[in-house]
Amino acid sequence: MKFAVIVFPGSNCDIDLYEALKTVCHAEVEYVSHKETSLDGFDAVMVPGGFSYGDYLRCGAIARFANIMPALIEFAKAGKPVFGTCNGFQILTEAGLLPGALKQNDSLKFVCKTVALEVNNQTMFTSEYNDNEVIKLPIAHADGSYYADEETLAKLEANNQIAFRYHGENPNGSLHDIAGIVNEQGNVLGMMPHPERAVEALLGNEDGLRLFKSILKHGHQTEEVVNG
Amino acid sequence: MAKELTPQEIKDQKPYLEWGLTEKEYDYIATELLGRLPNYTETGLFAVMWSEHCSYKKSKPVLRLFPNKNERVLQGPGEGAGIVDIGDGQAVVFKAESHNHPSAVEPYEGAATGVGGILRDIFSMGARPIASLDSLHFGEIDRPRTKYLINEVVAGIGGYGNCMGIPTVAGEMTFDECYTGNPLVNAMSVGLMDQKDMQKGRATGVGNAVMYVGAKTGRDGIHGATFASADFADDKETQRSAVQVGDPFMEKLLMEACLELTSQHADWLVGIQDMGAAGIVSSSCEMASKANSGLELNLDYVPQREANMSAYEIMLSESQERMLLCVKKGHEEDVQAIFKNYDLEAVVIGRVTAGHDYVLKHQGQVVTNIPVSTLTDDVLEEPSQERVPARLANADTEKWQPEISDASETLKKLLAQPTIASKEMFTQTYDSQVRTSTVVGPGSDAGVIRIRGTKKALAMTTDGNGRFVYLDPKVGGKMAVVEAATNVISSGALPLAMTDCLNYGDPNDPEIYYELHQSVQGMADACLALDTPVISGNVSLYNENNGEAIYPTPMVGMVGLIKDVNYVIPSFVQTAGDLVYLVGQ
Amino acid sequence: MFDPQGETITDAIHALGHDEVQKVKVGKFFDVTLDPSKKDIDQAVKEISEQLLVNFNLETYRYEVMEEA
Amino acid sequence: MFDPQGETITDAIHALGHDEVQKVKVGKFFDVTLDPSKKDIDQAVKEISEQLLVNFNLETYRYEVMEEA
Ligand SMILES: Nc1ncnc2c1ncn2[C@@H]1O[C@H](COP(=O)(O)OP(=O)(O)O)[C@@H](O)[C@H]1O
Repeated sequence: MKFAVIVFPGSNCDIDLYEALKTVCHAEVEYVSHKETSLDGFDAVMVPGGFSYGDYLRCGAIARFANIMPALIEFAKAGKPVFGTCNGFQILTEAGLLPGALKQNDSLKFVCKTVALEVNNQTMFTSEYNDNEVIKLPIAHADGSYYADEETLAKLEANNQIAFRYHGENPNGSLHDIAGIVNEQGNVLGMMPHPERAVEALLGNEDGLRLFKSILKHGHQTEEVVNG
Repeated sequence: MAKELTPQEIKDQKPYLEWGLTEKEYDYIATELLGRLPNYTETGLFAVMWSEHCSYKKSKPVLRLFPNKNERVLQGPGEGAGIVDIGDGQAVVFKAESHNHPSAVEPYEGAATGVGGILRDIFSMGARPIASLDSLHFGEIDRPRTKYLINEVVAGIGGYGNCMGIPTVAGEMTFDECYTGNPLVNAMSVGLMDQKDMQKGRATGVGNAVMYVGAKTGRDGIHGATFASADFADDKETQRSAVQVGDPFMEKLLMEACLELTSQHADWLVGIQDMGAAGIVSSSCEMASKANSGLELNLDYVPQREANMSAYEIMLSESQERMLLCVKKGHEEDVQAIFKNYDLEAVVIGRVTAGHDYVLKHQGQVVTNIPVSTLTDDVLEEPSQERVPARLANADTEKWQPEISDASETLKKLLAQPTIASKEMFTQTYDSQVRTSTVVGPGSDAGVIRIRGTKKALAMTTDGNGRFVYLDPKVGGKMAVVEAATNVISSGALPLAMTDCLNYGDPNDPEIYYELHQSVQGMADACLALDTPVISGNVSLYNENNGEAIYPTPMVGMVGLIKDVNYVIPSFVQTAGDLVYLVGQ
Repeated sequence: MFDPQGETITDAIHALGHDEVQKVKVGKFFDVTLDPSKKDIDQAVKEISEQLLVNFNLETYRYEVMEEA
Repeated sequence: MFDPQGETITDAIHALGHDEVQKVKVGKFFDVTLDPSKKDIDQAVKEISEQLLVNFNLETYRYEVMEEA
């Protein structure tokens, strides 16, 4: 299974995703520049955190027009896994691949700390967790307050699209304590927390590892189906 | 464009006094160095290059006290940052920089551009920045103005560092009345590189190109360097124009482009230097001076953000996110292609020439033609007077022996001091984890960053205590170094070397010069004893507000090497029942 | 729509004693210079707003046309 | 004044093919509701701008008075 990590001007967690996949999960992974127009040959796409285009205008607003985006949208429409964390989540909402928007944190400040999350294991990105398991992951963002209108929220709830919810403390004012959601088809996940920062005991937390394991497992199952 | 004064008018009206040049210096330049009256642009160049910020004319004798070599030091003071060997062909690069005056005027942008500047110092050496630290000193926390300054400074540091994707992993923050009108904002950056990628800031080889890369030049920050070397008074309109505005997004692109160039195409490159204080003039003439070369620049080619900029303005602008390269003749377009890929401009603005002259052309005219060394080497060092401060001469040390009746009460009071209390509310606005190498983040003795692909890690800290130095300059200076070293050691690291920011008041005051001299002597003694040479640093004098000086506040930034990252020692209590030892005297 | 920034500013203004101020809402302001000979102004504004400047999940917009001095 | 955000947005608009747009500058917009019976409007605006809303190192301001609908 081959992963692409998209690099936009201003991305800075690209290395974190790349290393989590390569050195920890021993997966095949390549950086793909925003200037490219094709994602042929890749089985999953990772949209990293950071400050694409300086977060100017709105986080993720300008990245949406990058050259790679039509290919990314096509990749998602084909049902292949697309994962966005932090700025990646913001880009996926701005691009319309996920509903809603990320607003400035209630505190009006950037916040970097570890928070508790409740996991819904009914997605291809979370199957290696127990259902309703509470895990801890780092967050690091200034604009992570999830917002959507009532109707959208009701739909997310009804379709079981909320993959991660803040547990206990809500660090940014997100509606319904939403930390991460999947699209209706379930193949696009966007989340504010950083699982890629929690994959090694040396750095004090391995709770993010099973997210990557889940994607890898899904990938292998798909390969088995394809190859008979 | 306002009409510029003629050389004769400059001599008569003495506008240079306002730019920080003394009459004695002006006369020396005109009669001894040039043998003619300098024109408007030239006078401006002398004013910034001879400012304390660029020339260290006051502090040089003191800086000579620092030891700056040992078998591990690959590059000591004199370049953008110092470099230390950490084995396996790798090196650690670090430097600290103060941005006190800009932060007092415009705290967000002042702090942000301070971070931006120190990062350029690191990547101009060919190293990738891997961590940032800060050292902040404010007035008492209950004043509204101080709260505003703290929030803005912290937001500026976080805003720039977070966007660059470089974790801020350690630092310090203290509060004392003496910093109310003149807060101290010191930033430190640590970088990692392969020794083979080491770069220098020099321009050699007749015909080689001088290339300008990065953001366009505007009128911001003109005279920032002299402004950093002047006393501070409330409400000076002229200081407003010195405000610099940062664009971390631009710097991120600039950093990636420069690192691609230095790590993959070093053979195209002769030298690289950041444009920091005093912009194009200081970077270009330092590059020429170090290489003993001549330089001819055509300012019409400098990318400009504003219309009708004069030669004086172009040369002195402190617009951020710019670098100067010296590129081998024939590789100009190759370099341009690299920068173009990051949507950045790279423009040839001049060439290295035979001889030693610094020649500037603007709109078809030669606006400057002077020997390079007159700007960089011929600065009149200013002898300083020193005198033991009255408070020390007459101090009654007996009076200050503490009396403790209720130790737990005293402990509680101490813990309630803002200076001692947790700074988490600030440090959690810094991204301390990006690049996923932070083994120990803010809140411990030292930050610890692992080095990927090895078992090694680096421990780093900033420390200083103006109050101790105020009470006993020499002992206080020693203590600053020792505190930094113990912080590094208690994280499991061997201290390698240090950088510093020397924050003091007006050195023309003999008592302040005494504090500077004695505390640096104390620091130097401790460096020798601990074998931690000073490999880079920065001096910030004239930290006064309406004539009141801050405490003498040298900041020490130290980096140590951990051989095996699995043996990092955390600073908090581990398990009930563990034994507690007091080690030392 | 909950506007924490606007509320924080309103509180700060009240703390300064300005009880004449009832409410402050914060938004963005774009000063766009364009060449009306190349495209109809209203059309241009509509397009750049919808494509880029405004996120309709969170924001609305209005605009005013001014002649350059 | 240097406005890196405005420059980045201008570039993005050009990349979308809007060559009719020459320049975009970005600023803040405050919608302030106040009670004119408590303080003269111009006086109030001047005071809150100078005390809080505007950073004169980097910004200038202008305002418009509108009757509430
Ligand atoms: N207090 C100090 N201790 C050690 N080195 C210093 C000190 N102050 C300045 N230096 C060194 O002098 C050189 C010039 O410093 P500076 O003008 O601040 O550099 P830059 O222009 O890169 O900011 C640098 O190599 C710096 O490390």
